Amino acid sequence: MIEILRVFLFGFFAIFIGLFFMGIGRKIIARIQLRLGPPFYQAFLDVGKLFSRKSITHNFVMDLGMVMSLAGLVATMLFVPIAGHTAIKTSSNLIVIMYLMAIGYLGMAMAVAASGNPNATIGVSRALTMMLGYEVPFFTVMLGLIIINGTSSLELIANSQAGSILNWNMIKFPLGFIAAEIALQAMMGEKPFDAMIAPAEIASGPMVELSGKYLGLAFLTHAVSIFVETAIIVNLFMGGASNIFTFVLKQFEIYLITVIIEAVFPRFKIEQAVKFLWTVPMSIALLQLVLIVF
Amino acid sequence: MALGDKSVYSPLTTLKNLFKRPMTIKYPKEILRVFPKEGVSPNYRGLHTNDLEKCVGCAACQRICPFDAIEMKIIGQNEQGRAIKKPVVDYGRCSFCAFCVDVCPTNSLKMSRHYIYKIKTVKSLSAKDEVEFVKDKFRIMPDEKLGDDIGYNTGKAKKVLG
Amino acid sequence: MTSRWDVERFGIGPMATPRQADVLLVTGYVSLKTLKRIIRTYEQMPEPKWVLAFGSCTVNGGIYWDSYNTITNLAEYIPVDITVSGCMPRPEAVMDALQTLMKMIQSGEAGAYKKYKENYEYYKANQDRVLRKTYPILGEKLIQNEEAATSIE
Amino acid sequence: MDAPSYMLTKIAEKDDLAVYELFFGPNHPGMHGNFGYVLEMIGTEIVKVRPNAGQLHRGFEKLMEQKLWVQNIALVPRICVVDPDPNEVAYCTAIEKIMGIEIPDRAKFIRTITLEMSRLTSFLMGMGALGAALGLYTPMYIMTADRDLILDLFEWLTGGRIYHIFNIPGGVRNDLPEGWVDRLNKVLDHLEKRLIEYDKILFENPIVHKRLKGLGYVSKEDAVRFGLTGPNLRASGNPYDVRVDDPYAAYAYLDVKVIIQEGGDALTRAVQVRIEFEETIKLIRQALKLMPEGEVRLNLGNLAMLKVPKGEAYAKVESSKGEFGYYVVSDGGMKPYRVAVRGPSLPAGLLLAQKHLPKMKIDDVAAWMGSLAICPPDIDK
Amino acid sequence: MKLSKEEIIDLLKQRGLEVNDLYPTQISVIVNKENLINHLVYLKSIGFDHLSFINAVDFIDEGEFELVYHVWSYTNKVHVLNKVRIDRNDPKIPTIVDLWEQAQFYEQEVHEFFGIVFEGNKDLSPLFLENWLDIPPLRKDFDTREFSIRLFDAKPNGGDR
Repeated sequence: MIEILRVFLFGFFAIFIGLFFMGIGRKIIARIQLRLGPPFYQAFLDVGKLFSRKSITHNFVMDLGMVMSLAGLVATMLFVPIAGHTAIKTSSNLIVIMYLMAIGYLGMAMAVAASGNPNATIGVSRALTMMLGYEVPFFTVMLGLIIINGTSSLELIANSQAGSILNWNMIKFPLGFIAAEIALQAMMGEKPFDAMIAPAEIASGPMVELSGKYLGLAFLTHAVSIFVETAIIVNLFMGGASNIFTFVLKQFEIYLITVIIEAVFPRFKIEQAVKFLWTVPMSIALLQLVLIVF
Repeated sequence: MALGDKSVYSPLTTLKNLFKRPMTIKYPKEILRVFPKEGVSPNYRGLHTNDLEKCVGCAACQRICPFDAIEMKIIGQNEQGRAIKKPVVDYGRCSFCAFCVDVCPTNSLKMSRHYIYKIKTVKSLSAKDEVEFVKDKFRIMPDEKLGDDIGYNTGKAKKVLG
Repeated sequence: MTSRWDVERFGIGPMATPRQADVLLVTGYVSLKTLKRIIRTYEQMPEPKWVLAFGSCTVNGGIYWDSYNTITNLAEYIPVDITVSGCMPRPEAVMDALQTLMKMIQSGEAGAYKKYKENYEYYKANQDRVLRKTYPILGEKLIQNEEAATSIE
Repeated sequence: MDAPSYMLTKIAEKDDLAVYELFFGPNHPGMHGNFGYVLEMIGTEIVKVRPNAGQLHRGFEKLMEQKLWVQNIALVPRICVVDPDPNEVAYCTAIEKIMGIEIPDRAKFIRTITLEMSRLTSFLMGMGALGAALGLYTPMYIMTADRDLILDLFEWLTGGRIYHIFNIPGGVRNDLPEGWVDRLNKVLDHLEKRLIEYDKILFENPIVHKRLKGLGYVSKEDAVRFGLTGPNLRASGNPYDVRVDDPYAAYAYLDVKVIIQEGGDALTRAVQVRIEFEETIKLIRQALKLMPEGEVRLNLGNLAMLKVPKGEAYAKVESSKGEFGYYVVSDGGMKPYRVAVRGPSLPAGLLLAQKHLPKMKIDDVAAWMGSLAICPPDIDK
Repeated sequence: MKLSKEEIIDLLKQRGLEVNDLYPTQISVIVNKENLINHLVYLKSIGFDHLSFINAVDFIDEGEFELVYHVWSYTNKVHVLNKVRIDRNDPKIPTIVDLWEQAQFYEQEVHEFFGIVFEGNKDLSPLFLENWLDIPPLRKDFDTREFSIRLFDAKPNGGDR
């Protein structure tokens, strides 16, 4: 029973922190654009409003897809150690996380393709190619860390970096961190790699047909994805902190970097994005791998 | 390219905006700080004002109005029994071009600096007469109400349109 | 919504599709082709929706009242919540209208979309009269094609 | 990718790939103004394009035939919202040409200054829209805010923010209020300082370079043959500028530097607009220095009764989008017999679309339109 | 080879065309329908390579349309208005799409607003107006105010015209 309660607690905690980050992110982007941004709790208001609206569904597949995408991401979140304790302890959860992360986006893709809007179909094909793009460098970086720590369990990797800041993986493997940072930017669909939610070209891609509650669900999925991805990076490179506050603080630093990059860069075309992802971060990750192996 | 060639760091320099004061004018609390009086320029062309004593009802403004926005309304009889007519501006047609102000022989018609005028539709009205309701609400007989802060008026300067 | 008149302070932002939008801003004149798309956009928007009509062109035809291609009054075709005067209303007037709309929504006073369902025939009749003309308006000479108007595809 | 037929309107079958129809339609976030292309596409590649113009058609030429000569001036700036002044100046220059009158020098200079300021506002809007089409919203927000500073100056001078209705046949309506000129100088200095920031964020941004390089290439001869004008023409290497070739207002007294760039692709057009922005600021400063004192308007009697002698004239003005032309025919009456308007964006919007879009992918359409500064209202008029 | 305006006027006069000099940079030439094409080809050969635009004027009382081809030369800095008169009842004129490709859209526009048929122009489909059943709107006998009153029940406010 306690177990289930912990799972729910983690779920709500992830959504709360994710929305909180989104609100602050919009405020920072606004300040970069020399304007007063929305209040920091704006994301909560948006989600609240969206859930109060009537929504239009096309068919059953769309409902299933949306719920599946949120469930996929929350499932990924369960395996990520947050400040020392994880919801479900397994020995090699890094591999499970890598697999489960794809579920979230597949769910979204299925829901949106069912909506039949050509813009959405293009958006979905872009999202999946983008996924192809960022997973290759990200997994090479992970491979490197697994080899060096001899284990694929995130907790052990995180604990191996305890102690002073000097033995954080970020300091020991700076190249790996840069490659992971670029891949993170693409994973979250932030600006240089947000060809799938490109409002100027395909009218906000997959989210074209989502209204009311579905858009609310998409918002939550995005919030949880922010939380999960930053949590993975914190555990891998910045040594998962012992108590919650330092953990959230570190997550916020990572999110800050992505928001800053988002505010000042336009987006790549989809083939340019994948070409960029497979050349720049990939070569850094391979270099890192070579350094680790020898 | 005359400009410096492309570099990854140049866009990051805009991050210094984070430490600058935002340019936003917080509208409800703060009025545009550019112009002293009420935030709008001294000779802004806003809603009309008309000095009803000086206005003789000659309909010069009605003739010059490019978009047929002025209608002369009879508001009574004078001693000789001729009807007294005053201009009524239909803000559903007016383009705020201020030709009428230039043409007014007695300089009674002027344009104030007020620009906020909106009509909320009444839910109780049915669709058909709501259309008429809004149209009538947009027909206003300008009087001295907005007369205190006159914006556009060619009283002192030479007549433009003769 | 630019840096100087930031509307995002009130959480108002442009959305890419009618599905995600709540308020439809009709700024200025509406030509026949645009009217067809405005009606389609309006009907695509999910239920609690509001319409703001800007400028004199939506009230009584504005400066194009005698043009053959622009409608005179928007409220005959879709229900409007607030109409703002001004030929290009000022940014302050726009923000003032948006804030009054937000107050109206909280107080439950803004419900023009219900009116669309109640007297749908009135709106539909107006829309068909304008969009599905089957006979030439000014009549008589020089009409080659007599077949019925193309339906709204 | 043969999507089930009920979902997409499949039009044709082209080597077993379904050609479907996508509306890059009128109300599309990437679209500048109310204009649309009906794209027939395979996957994300465009096969055929049909322009869907006409949403902004208000029948200006018909309305102008029914209004007095002076009344049209309130109607004319509404043609192109982004750059209203060239319309007024072109219309008034055409009338002055037919009447054979010469407006006083000070009026010429005031006209030139308002034209160049309107050009600044249009360039700011154009550069911002180009950035937004690529996904970079920061410059758009800052540029539109700076544009507001110029609109405040217009509001003080003419009484209207966007539509100034300030030129009349025979000159301008009122003189510069005092204190206006040094506020203008302050704004120009601010803009020049801000220009360095624009360079950093938009023009030296590597991803902007990657996205715009080679997009929508127009060779030097094609630009002339297709009838492109303005910055689009000069970005392909043709040194032609209406202000130099056929000077009007006070351009004869000023030396207008014609900037040309070899290149002709979207990136060169963006940089062309940026350098012309800087040149316009210098031009305004030059005009402010040389501005004489004196009368602001010829006294043509009661303008409401203005009768233009029988005749015809074509007046050209260099707007920020290209050559704005007014062909006015008068039969000696109180109303123009015929006014025809030449919008600069028609060759770019309709003809180049047929040339460039079919080879392009969907994600370049918005950037392509932004770089060509296509302003749909002056296509539909 | 930059030609001055006077030289151009003489050249055109030798070709037997009626030329009058309007303004310092503008001349107008009356051309008849038959030799319009080779007149434009000739102009193009002596440096007039920019077709500003094509428009039509409806002289209803003379029962004629007048098509004006605006051509500008970047080298000679002269603007030529080539005016062609065609009968109002069967308005036909050969197309010049093969001289300038943008003429396609100018002709489409003139066809839609005046009803002038351009022979040889492949696609004269309506460009701006949708579902238009009346006579072409820019003709003088089309009254837009009456149209707006009947269709959109616009009410004039009494400003006399």
